[in-house]
Amino acid sequence: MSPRTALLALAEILAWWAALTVLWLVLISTVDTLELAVGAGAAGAAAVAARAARRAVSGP
Amino acid sequence: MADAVIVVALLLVAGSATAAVAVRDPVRQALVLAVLGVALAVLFTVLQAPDVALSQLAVGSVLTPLLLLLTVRKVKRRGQRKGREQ
Amino acid sequence: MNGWTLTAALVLGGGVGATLWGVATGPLRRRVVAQNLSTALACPALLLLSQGYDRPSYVDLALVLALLGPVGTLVFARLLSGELAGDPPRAQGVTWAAAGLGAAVVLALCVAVGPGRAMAKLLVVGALLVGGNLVASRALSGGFREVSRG
Amino acid sequence: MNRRTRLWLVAAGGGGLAVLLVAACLELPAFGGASHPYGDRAVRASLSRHTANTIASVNFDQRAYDTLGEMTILFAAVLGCVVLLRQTRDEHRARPEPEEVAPPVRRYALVVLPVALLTGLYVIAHGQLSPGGGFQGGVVAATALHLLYLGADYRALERIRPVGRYEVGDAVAASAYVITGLACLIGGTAFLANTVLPYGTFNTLSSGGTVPLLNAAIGMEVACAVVVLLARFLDQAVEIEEESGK
Repeated sequence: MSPRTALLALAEILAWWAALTVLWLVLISTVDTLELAVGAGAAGAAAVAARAARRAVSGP
Repeated sequence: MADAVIVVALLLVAGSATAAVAVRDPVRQALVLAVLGVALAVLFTVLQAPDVALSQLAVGSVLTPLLLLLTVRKVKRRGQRKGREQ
Repeated sequence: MNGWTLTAALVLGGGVGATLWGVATGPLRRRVVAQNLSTALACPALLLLSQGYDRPSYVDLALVLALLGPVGTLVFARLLSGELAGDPPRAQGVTWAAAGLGAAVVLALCVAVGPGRAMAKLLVVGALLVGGNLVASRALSGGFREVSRG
Repeated sequence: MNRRTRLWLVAAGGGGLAVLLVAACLELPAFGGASHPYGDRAVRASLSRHTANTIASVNFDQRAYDTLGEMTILFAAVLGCVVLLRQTRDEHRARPEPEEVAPPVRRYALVVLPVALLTGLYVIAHGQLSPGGGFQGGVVAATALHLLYLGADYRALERIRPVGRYEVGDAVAASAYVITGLACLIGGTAFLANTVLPYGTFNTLSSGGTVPLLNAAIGMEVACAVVVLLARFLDQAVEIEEESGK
């Protein structure tokens, strides 16, 4: 994996992660530290899944 | 009058459940079953049981139709194969 | 009983009742459209009930239905593509009507709850609902090319 | 036994059942009354343990042992399914053909997949606070992965779904439930008794003692079980073919 593709992959995952973390903040009713940590973790997992799904459909 | 929405939900469940029994073809039955799932979820909601309604939505909207239609597809493929060989 | 639950009862009785009739009778192309509409109408009803009972956590039900309802229609569109290819469903009018009803309900609820996180959640549900049902309707009318298996 | 006798037998049995049901329904308490002996006690117990969603408290605290049984039923059902729907010696795998999907449908699947997965995780994590819990969230999360089959084709789904790992995950999650129960037995008073962990602040993610942990275990178990179950059904419907001539 060249640095360029690695950077692109990181950018794709980060973009999904940011969007999904915002979605988590919309879904929950009260914000506290633990809630943020769990949300960031769940959004990270979903972001990795989003990239894997995109690659599975349309190639790397 | 206060329970109008409960009566409507009960009637929907009774109607869709009867239709699910009356329809004979499994594919069409799966369609009616999907609507029955939604009606049941609404009934559970109006009876203030949202946890059960959520279970019903999760299972009834995708999982049950998918399992049924995959089974129908398998059975049909086997039938086609048998038909070709005879 | 307040205006919200009364409207929900009307949507359920009129809308979902009609789709029940559509799904139980007629040709296959009408039945799949009716199945899609049943989730498109039940989801606004659940939102109205959530507001009527004054229970914001009930919005989760509508959220799950807005996500999974169109996916359920995709199941039918995908696995019945062979049967539907010869006789594709045409239901632009009712689909857009249901989408309009969903959007109207979401907007009315947004006005009722006022700006805030709850309103953003309602808008997310509304976007998923309307977008999902339009895509599911598109999938029914020729979203999948007929293949022997796959 | 001829047809006529069988019909009479069914009519007699059905009639008897109907009479008993009607008799039982006449004795039921009226619909929507104000007296809820079980509900009042369940709510009191759940509030004393800082669990906002009483249903989660009933499922994972007051009657956690029942839930262990239900989880075992699902586990056994999926195990039986895996054994029954395996590829037998007279069957072979045909490569699934790619499917042509309309671009809007494919884009929808790719966007909704992570959103549905996140919603599933949200429902699992907030099981003790709002409606939902491990079972509902697990099913939603597992369904999310199958959007790849619906919006693309089976080969795309197979690329992101190593079934073996989900089988391991299923077993690990089931054991995690039992291990939590044993930890309660060792550190507290009884098997699955919610007395080990602090109950936390009411209506936050960490409230309810062991309820969130058991919820997470059930969520993982159900998600993995549904994925494995659907994998067996999809294999049979899409890939596995009987050898010709059999």
